[in-house]
Order: sequence, then C-alpha cells, then structure tokens
Amino acid sequence: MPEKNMVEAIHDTLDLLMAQDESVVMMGEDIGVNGGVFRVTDKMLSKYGAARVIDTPLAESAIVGTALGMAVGGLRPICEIQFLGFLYPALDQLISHVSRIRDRSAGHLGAKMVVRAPYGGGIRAPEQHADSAEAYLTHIPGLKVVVPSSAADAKGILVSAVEDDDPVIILEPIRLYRMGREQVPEQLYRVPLGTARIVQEGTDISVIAYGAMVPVAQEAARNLQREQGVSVEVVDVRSLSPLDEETLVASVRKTGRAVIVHEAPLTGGFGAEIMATVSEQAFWWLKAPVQRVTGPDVPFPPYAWEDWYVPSAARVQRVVSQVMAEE
Amino acid sequence: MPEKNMVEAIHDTLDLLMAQDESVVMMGEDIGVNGGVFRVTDKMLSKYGAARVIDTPLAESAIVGTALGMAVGGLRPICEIQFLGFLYPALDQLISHVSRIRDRSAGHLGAKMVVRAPYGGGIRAPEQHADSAEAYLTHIPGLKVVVPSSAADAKGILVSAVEDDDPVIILEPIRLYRMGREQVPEQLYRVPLGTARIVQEGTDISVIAYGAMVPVAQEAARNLQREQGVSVEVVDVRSLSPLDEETLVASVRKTGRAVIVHEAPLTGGFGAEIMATVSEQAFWWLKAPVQRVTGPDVPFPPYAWEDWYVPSAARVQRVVSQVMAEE
Amino acid sequence: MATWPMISVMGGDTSHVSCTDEEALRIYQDMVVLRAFDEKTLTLQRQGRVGTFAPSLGQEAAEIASAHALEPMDWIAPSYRDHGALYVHGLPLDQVILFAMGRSGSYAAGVRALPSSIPIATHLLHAVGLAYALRQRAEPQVAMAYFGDGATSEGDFHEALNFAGVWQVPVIFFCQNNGWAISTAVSHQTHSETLAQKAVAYGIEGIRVDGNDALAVYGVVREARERATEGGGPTLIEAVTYRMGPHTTADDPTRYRPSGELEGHRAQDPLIRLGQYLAGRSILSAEDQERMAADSRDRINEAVARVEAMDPVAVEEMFRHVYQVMPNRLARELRDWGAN
Amino acid sequence: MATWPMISVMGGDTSHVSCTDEEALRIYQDMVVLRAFDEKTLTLQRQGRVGTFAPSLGQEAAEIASAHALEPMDWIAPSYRDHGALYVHGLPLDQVILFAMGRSGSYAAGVRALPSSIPIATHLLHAVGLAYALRQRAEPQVAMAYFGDGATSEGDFHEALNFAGVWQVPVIFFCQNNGWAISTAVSHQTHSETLAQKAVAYGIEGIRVDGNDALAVYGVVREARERATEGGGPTLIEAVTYRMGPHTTADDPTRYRPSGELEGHRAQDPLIRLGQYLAGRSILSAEDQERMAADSRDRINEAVARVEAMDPVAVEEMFRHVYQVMPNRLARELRDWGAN
Ligand SMILES: Cc1ncc(C[n+]2csc(CCOP(=O)(O)OP(=O)(O)O)c2C)c(N)n1
Ligand SMILES: Cc1ncc(C[n+]2csc(CCOP(=O)(O)OP(=O)(O)O)c2C)c(N)n1
Ligand SMILES: [Mg+2]
Ligand SMILES: [Mg+2]
Repeated sequence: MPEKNMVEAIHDTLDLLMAQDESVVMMGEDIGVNGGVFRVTDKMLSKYGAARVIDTPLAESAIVGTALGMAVGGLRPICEIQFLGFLYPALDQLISHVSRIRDRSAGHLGAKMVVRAPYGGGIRAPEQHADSAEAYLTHIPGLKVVVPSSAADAKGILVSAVEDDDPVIILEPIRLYRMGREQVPEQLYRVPLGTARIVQEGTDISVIAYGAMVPVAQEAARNLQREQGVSVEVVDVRSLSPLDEETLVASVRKTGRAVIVHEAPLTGGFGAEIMATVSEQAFWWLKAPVQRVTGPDVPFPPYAWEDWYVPSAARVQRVVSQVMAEE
Repeated sequence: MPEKNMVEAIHDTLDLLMAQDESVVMMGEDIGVNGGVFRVTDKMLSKYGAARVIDTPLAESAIVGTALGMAVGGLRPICEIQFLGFLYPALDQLISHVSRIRDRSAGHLGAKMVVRAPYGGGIRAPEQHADSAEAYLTHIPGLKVVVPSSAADAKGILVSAVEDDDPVIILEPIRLYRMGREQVPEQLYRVPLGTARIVQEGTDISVIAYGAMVPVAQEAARNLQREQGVSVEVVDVRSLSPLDEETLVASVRKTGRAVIVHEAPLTGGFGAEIMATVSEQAFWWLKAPVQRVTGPDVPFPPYAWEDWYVPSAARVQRVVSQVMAEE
Repeated sequence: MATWPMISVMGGDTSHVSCTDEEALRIYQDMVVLRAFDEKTLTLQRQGRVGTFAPSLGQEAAEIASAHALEPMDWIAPSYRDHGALYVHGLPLDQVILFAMGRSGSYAAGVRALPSSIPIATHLLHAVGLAYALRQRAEPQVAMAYFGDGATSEGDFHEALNFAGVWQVPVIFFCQNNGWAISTAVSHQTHSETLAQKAVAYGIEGIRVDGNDALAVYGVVREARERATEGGGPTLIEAVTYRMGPHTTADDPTRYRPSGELEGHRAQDPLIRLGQYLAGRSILSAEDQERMAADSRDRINEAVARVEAMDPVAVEEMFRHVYQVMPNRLARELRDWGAN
Repeated sequence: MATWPMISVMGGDTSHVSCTDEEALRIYQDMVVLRAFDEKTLTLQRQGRVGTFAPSLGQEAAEIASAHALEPMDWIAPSYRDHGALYVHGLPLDQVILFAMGRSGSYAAGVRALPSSIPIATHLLHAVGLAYALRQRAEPQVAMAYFGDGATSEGDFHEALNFAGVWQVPVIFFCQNNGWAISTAVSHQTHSETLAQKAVAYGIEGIRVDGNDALAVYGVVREARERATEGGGPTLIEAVTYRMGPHTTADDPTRYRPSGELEGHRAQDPLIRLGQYLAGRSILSAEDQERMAADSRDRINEAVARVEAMDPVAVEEMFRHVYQVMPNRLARELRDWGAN
C-alpha cells in the first residue's frame, strides 16, 4: 500500500473521482494551472480540461452559488475555497440556499455538492489565513460538516462526501497537509459521514478532538500515560454534523471524564455543542465537569502569537490533570 | 411614566440619541420615508434629514461595511438590517473587519457602531424572515450581541450600545415588538451590556431564556407553579456576548437544575454555550442534567409550521417536569 | 458613451423577433389569469386566508411575455414576485396558493424552475450555474433569472454577471425595473442612468425594453435566448415597467409614492395596451376579454377551493426533507416533537 | 460604446495635472525606497527572518505616485500589497517589517490609514464610509482605496462603487491592474475589455492610466481628488501595470506565467522609466541614483536592525485589544494562558 500525506491522498482521490464520473467538476481560485495554493489539484487542468477544472474569478459567493446551480443542473461540483477565512462571503449562499434547497423544494432538488477548504493554524500564514470557522457551519441545518485528521480518512471522507446526496463541507487541517505519510489504500473506499473514530482506547478520561487537534491529543495521551499513568481515550469527532453522539457518549460513559479540544475560540465554539451533548447524555456517569481546551476568545492572531493561540499537548495535559484531580 | 411597546421605546430612544449627538446617523433599507418596515424609524427622515437618516441601496454587506468606515471617520452609525435572515451577506464584514479592527490596529481604531435587526418567528412572515441567527454572532470575538425582551430593556440596551466603544448587534424579537405596553422612563438610562436579568426568583429550577422566549418561560413558570407547585427562577440572558456567567451560574447553583430555551435550532445554538458554561461551573451543584428546549435542527419552516417550530410554554413545562423528575 | 434606447414594438418597430398573433393571444390570456390571480389573492389576504403576498399588478407583460419566450426545458430562477412566470412555465396555481399560505415551497416536480428566492439577488448565481451545467451536458437550453431593480445593488448580482461573462454561458438576466424596491426609488438605488448599461461592466449584452409592451418583451427575450443557445453568451435585460400595487400585502405605498405617480402610469397598464393592440388586429373582442376574465376567476376559485380542502399540515413534514436520509439526532427530535 | 483610452503623460500629453520636478524627484526617491525594501524583505523571507510577504516589484509608480497625489489628512484603505503607499502616507518602515514578521498590524497612530486588508475587496466599503464621514463632518479630504484587478470580481467591489455613486462621496477607487490575481490572468477575471469601464455601471467617472508612468498616475489621482473634494463624486482609476515578482513569497509564478511575458515588461519597469525621464530633464544624475539606492538600503537595514532588537511578543498582547474593556471571561482566559 502506498504511503501518502494528506495532500497527496486528497489529490489522488479527486483524480479517481474525476476519472470515473464525468459529471464531477472542480472549481475555485487558482486551482487550474497553479494546481491550487497547496497543490491539491496539481495537473488536474491538463488532465481534465478547463471545462471540468474551473479557475474561477475571485468571488466566493459566486463559487458556492454557481456550484449550487450546477448541482441542480446535474453536475457534481467540488468547490475549493482557498482558505476557510475567505468562506465568509459565501456564508449567505450556504445558509440561505445550499442547505435549504432540498427542504424548500419538498425533496425534489438537492445540492449534491462539496466544498473543500484548508483551515487552521500551523504554517505561520498571514492574518485571516488560519481561522477555524466550523461553528458557523455546524449550526446550518441541511449542511454536513466533516474534518479529516489523517490521510486515509481524508480519502474515505472525500469519497463519501462526493457521493452524498446532500451538501458537504470538508475542512482540511492545513497543519496536517504534509505532516507525514501513512498507508492509504489505492482503491476507492468510504468513511461513512456521521461516524466518529476511536483513535486510541483508554479508561480514565476521553479527550475529544478533531482535525489538527487529534495528533495533539494523541501526544498529550502518550505523555499522560508515561508521566502520570493516566489512560486516555482519544476520540476523533471527524463528522461534526451530523454528530456521532453514540460514540462520543459511550466513550464518556465509559471513562466518566472528558476534555474537548479545538482551535477555534472558546465561546460558542463547536466544543460547546459536544460538551452540551455529553453533559446531557452522560450526566449520571460523569465524575468531574467536562472541560474545553480551545483557542481564546480573540481573533486568530498574527503568527508571532500562533503558538500561544493553538492548543498544545502541554495545555491538554494540564487540563486533563486538573480534571483527573477533581472528585 | 408613559407606557410603550417595544417599537415605540426603540423609536423614542433613537430620537433622543439623534437629537443629543450630531454624529449619530442611521442607515438601512427603507428606514427613511417609509420609516422602516416595522416603523421603528418613523418620521426620523423629516426630523433629521437624509444625510443622517440614510435610505441605502439594497446591499447588506455595504450597509455594515460602509458603517465601519463611518465609525472610523468619527460618526456613530446605527444600521438597521431589515430582517436578521438578510444579515448573512454582511457576516463577512462583521467577522473580518467590524469585530477585528480594534485588535488589528492595536487599539487605535474602533468600530463604534450598532447594528439592529428584527428576528425570530411569530408574525407568520414569509420564508427567511424569521431566522434566529445569534449563534453565528456569538462566536465572533470583538462583537457584542444583545437581545432585549422588554420595552424598558430595549431602551436601556440601545443607549448602552450606542455609547459603547465596541460594535454591538441588537437582535430585536419581532414577536415582542407590539406585544403590549409597559412603563418606560422618559430620560436616558442604561442597561449595562454584559448583565443578565433575574426576571423572577425561584428555588427549584432555573429556566434560562432570551428574547421572545422570556415571556414563554414566564408563562411556563406560572403554569408550573400553579399546576405542580414548582418554583421556577426565570433568567433573561439579555447579553449573549459578553455573557453574564456569574448571574447564570449563581442561579443554577442555587436551584440545582436548569432548562435553556431558545428559538434557534438545537445543534450549535447558543444554548450549547450556556449549557457548557453552567455544566462546567455549576457541576457539583447539579441535581439533574441541564436540558435545552429549542427549535429543531431544520430551517425555520414556512409559517404553517411556525407554531410547531417555536418553543411553547407547554414544551418548556414538559421538559421542566422531566428534569424535576430526574434524581 | 452609448445610450441605452428603450425598445418598444407595439409602436411599430419591426426590427425585432416578432410574436405571432396566436402567441400574443396566449400571452394576453395568461396576463388576464395573472391579474385575476393577484386580485383574488389580495382579497384572500385581507380575509386572512393567505399570508403575505407579492402581487405583479402592472408588471403582467414583463412577467408573462418573458416566460412565453422560453422553452419548457429552459430553467428559470424566480424571485418571490414571479408566480406569473412560474405559472407560464408549468407551476400549477394550487402550488402558488400553497406558497402564499405558508404551506409549501413554490416548486413542482418536473417543472424546470427553482423555488422562489426570497433573499434578493442570491438566485442569479444559481441561474449561472444551471447555464453552465446545460452547456456542459450539451443541453441546448438556457437558464433565466428573474429579479427586480433593487437586486442590482447586491454583490451577488455583480458576481453572477461577471461569472456569466467570463464563462459565456447561456443565461439571461431578466430585470424588472418596476421603479421601486419597497420604498426606495430606482433613482436612489444606483447613480447609473439605466440598469441595462450595467452590462458594460461585464462585457456582455445589455438591453433596455419597454416592459409594458408584451410584444417587445417577447421579442428581446427570444433574441437573447437565440444568442445564448448559439454560444453568444449572456444578456442583461432591463424591462422598464411599473409596480401598480403594494410591494406586498404588508406594504403601504401611500407612505412613499409621490402623489399622482400611480395615476400617470395607468395609461401604460400592460393589460390594456395588449388588449387594445389585439383588438386593433381584430383578434380579440370585448366579449373575448370578458370571457377570459370570467374563466380565469373560475379557475382560480376552483384552485382555492381545492387547496382549502386539503388536510392541515403535519409536523412530520417540517423534518422530512432537510436531508435525503434523516440523521439520528433529527429523527430523535422528530419523535420528541410528535410526542408534544 | 465609448472606449477607454490609456492615459500616459511621459510621452508628452500635457492635458493632465502636472507634477513639478521636485515632486517627481520625491516620487522617484520613494520608488527607490520601495524597490530596495521589497528586495530586502524578499531576502529576509528566504532567510526565515520574516514571513509571507507581498512585494510591489514593477508596481512602484502606481503605488508611490498615487500616494504622493494625496494630502496627509486624506484617508487610505490599503490591501496587503500597499506598504509603499502606506510608507508615503506616513507609516514607518519598522511597522511594515513588524507586519511581515507577524507581530503587528500595519497601523501607526496618527496616520490616516486603515490596517492593510487581507480579505479581498472588503475594504473598499470602508473607504466609502470614511468618505461619507468626511463630507458629513465637513472635512475637505478624500478617502482612497487600493486594490487589485482580482478584487473587481468580489461583490463588495460592486456594492462599494454603487454606494459611492448614489452618495456622491469623495472617494477614489485606485485599482492596480497588475495583470494577475495570483495565477489568474485578468482576461479570466472578467469579460470586460478594461476595468475602467466598470464605472459605467455606477454612473461614475472611470479612468484608465498607464500605471507605469508615475507622472500620469500622479496627474489622474490629483484630478480625481480635485473632482471629489469639489463635490464631483467618486472616480474609479484603473492603473495598468505589471507584477514583476511573485504574488507573495509563497508563490511560484513560473507555474503559470507564460514564458517571455515578464521579459516583455522589463522595458516598462517604472523605476527605469522615471529615472530616464528625470535624467532627460537633467535633474537626476547616475550618481544621484546610486546614492539614493545606497541611502535606501541603509535606512532599511537600520529599520530591520531596530525591529530585530525588539523584545519578543508577550502573550498578553494577544488579548489586550479585542475589546476596549476586557470582558470577565476573556480576562479569566488571559489569566489561565499566563499560567501556562
Ligand atoms: C438580502 C435581502 N435583503 C432584504 C430583503 C427584504 N426585501 C424584500 S423585497 C425588497 C425590495 C426588492 O426590490 P426589487 O429588487 O426592486 O424587487 P421588487 O420587489 O420591486 O420586485 C427587500 C428590501 C430581502 N428579501 N433580501
Ligand atoms: C476574500 C478573499 N479571497 C481569497 C483571498 C486569497 N487571495 C489573496 S491575494 C489573491 C489575489 C488578489 O489579486 P488582485 O486583486 O489582482 O491583487 P494583487 O494580489 O494582484 O495585488 C487571492 C485570491 C483573499 N485574500 N481574500
Ligand atoms: Mg423593484
Ligand atoms: Mg492583480
């Protein structure tokens, strides 16, 4: 089985999807001759032509809005938003139309489309290139929101997303794009949307994370095991919407403790929903309050502060230790 | 003291603010000769002239974006967005600029501006006229989000908002606009942003609500007292951001039980943040899991379903009874 | 700078694609239906039998003739005011009434129309995407978006026309300049003299037409359609008309409409103009007109009766179509709601 | 339809506001600073001493001469590439370096400039609002927004120009058409032949100028400024120039730039052109040029040294300026972070 990093895995999967289905088209800023600013669509233009690999003008609302029209018209568009922090002009299209067209047409029309966007900190990019905007998206009924944390998952999630009958937005953690290679099966396979993944089993506490925070949680788990003998169960949420409540709740019922980790600011972040869900459904099993380890309630800062902003394994360990100490 | 409904209270307060400070300007769609679709700005145009009561072209991003420029240039704009469901094209300006300009300029520039928007169900309006979009706003660091639930509060909150050095968005519950009159003092007074209000004290359970759900919570409280002898403390959050954690947490620590009520869809709604906050900070006092009574995870439906969608006193009572029954 | 002359045909200009007498008669008939429908619905609204509703009074030529110029397999992307076009394109009147009753989207299976768009200008992008899909799938059709003068101020208008220009896809932007966006006069909406000239910004065709001249509207839409299907790219059409009624039933135009303005437009009533034209060609008698009006009223009353006899809505319908397959949490919410 | 001729002045057109020799020399000097600054910063970036950075190589005339045409109390609303204009308008180079080091916004007290805007086209609206405030407060100044060809595709571009047209406020939209938006050629950005003609959509003035002709840029901006302050409304200026370097340090233009294109533009290098012009007028010698370049490098090196000697950032600064008064929760977060 070949070893791939996440960019390669997504690239090769797009290639397979484009090859097998003529109705799949890709669109976005600089995805053509430039292959995308992260090279995810490298060489696709020469392979599939400008009618299916569409270098769009610079306008995000138009990218998402025209994609919806294409989807209704029988194509399967995959939009790339150059950075998630530039999705905001397109939120109206997502909220008002993409997510509602099925409901509004009593099920007759669907937005069979995918939006992909790199997101999060980690590469010392300029301002507004590192936003974590998932909480705006998880509160849009009708829209699915998924976040891979490994190359293999990135492939399986992308395949499921493109095949899904409903609109799916995939948030791709920039920090994991080239973080290392892992085995990725050659053929097409699917990670069912709506399923979380137990990354590592544990008995004392559940650390619930997604995206680039999954390896951080894993690192914290290793250190906690080694240094304090704490057995951490690491859960990768993976599908924020729909949320796999069952897996999350089962984990917390088992361990009785939970810490949630994300990069986005604390207040109103998706961690609040996870916390609300497990606090409700695992209430009688909880041995201590659930805690959140997140970015602070500030805009993602210029990169000199980036390492302060993004949760580190050390911060996760500190909070896990606190939770373990409560009784 | 005169009795006013919420529209009258807001109207008269705007009038006072315009009269006392030349730098205050108002802008929005149809706010001039038409006085706004809810008549909140009735007759302002003839009183203050077209340069200060600005009937804008039809473009929400421009309303919010130009207001930011005006604010930096020394004016105090108060924008009206005709319905909150039409704010979405302006989310980019709110997220990318209005909320960040102070931070981005190291404190030198500020967005001393207010956005007002009617929101929520209750008047059988067409599609997209009844959205509750507060959860997109409460996850924007730098932006304050407030929701009055009475005419008197509407006045005090508006005065504080216009005087605040930071941008404030006021969500005005359509259903309460003309729901009845109450005494509203004539002079200018302030409701400090960041403070919740205990609407009625109680000992058995805290029902935490805001906007149009406050009267619903009150009605439920009355019925619960009468029918089941349950003593409900009703808390009006009022300031979603910054959140008055202290008041909320103190109430829940006192009662040991809590139900949160809002109109917006459940998943990722602001109720999740309230629930996370009290679940963490009142954990050792909780006698039962906190529960949420909210709209379902669907777009606000056409009005034939409106009464199903919006939480009713009956639904609140049912959930309170369930929580009271847990041990 | 070029000026944008207003095309009109009833006056005698024969340089445009012409409409056969049979087609003109069909257009007239549908305009009568739309007028009767709006009058009926306004009454129903006053009686509390339907909710807020946006009539097309005064805009019947623009609304109906434009839709007649399309082919059934063309796509339309309408706004909240375009039930006339939807009706011509195949949407049953029952469905429009259900929409006004807050019971349903304005959609019907098999009709190539998007549900009416309420957020202004957002649907222009959908039309562009539909046109892209048509070309990509080698379907020789067009997509047409309906919108108002106010919509030209929104960013999505701009992005849609710009993408359409770059892509050269078969899309028509049909703008009904009815003089008003609620209370905002078009002169406050933009500093450009015409809306048609906005096409210059995108290097596409811009046409200004007398929107109360049904034959002219028909002609320019046919021409735009031909151009589009032959690869000639998109067209922006400004149909200059006038909103003779309120913005919606929730609106009171006396608050903002200059006195006398409405009266000045009565002579341009498109229904009267087309009626006179057809009478002049001796293909429409006074009796025909009365019969058509009566027939329309009957059909509409029947539709209202059918719709009012329907079962009340069920809560389950609020949940059913949000996703193709209902997620677990939503299914649980539905169970809880049902138990309420 | 009118065509949009490209205004150039160095060739001998004397019909535009002219630039004194002293001003031209100052412009040249600042262009030299900008060139030296970009070259230095590109080196620093390769050495890992600053982060991603967008140079103005090839755009110095547009960048510098436009800013020279403004007055100190005018407002500017720059994009990420406009450190040249910011510098002319008063921003210390130290601040620009701090910005490139991810340490700070591109802002300085007392300088009437907004922080550089990264989200494309969003800041055009701010310039319109600033212009509104200027007029309302009877300040006889203008606001000018800087942006690129790609920015003309965004909805905010459209809304800004439309509001400016309706309001007739003193704002200048200064578009540097440098041929590319990252890898997207301007011919793929819009189907309009020029960007200047987009002004037609808003009924405002549209000007196309040779952006590599510093004197022409200076002249048209002065003229637009005069028109604006005299109540003549907004102007859209398309300054046609060329991006000779990468989009940013993270970009590799060899992936998309047609071979030979860059070389074709070398003769238009605005620094060489203005240098030759001034030499032709015998007010700039070869030694002057060398001395200016050397002086610039010295000043820039000193600025770099100053900045690199500064204390490292403190975590507290990440929290301090989000609100005027820090809310309780954020204060608690700061305490927790400090304890980390
Ligand atoms: C994005 C958005 N903003 C505001 C509204 C509220 N609104 C509904 S119709 C309307 C005026 C539209 O005018 P125009 O485009 O001229 O169309 P007309 O109603 O005249 O047909 C407004 C402001 C809306 N529906 N969508
Ligand atoms: C809203 C938004 N979308 C995408 C980007 C990413 N991006 C940064 S610069 C750029 C190209 C801008 O081109 P142009 O407007 O011509 O300006 P130039 O960089 O050539 O000066 C893009 C797409 C962004 N910054 N903001
Ligand atoms: Mg109109
Ligand atoms: Mg450019």
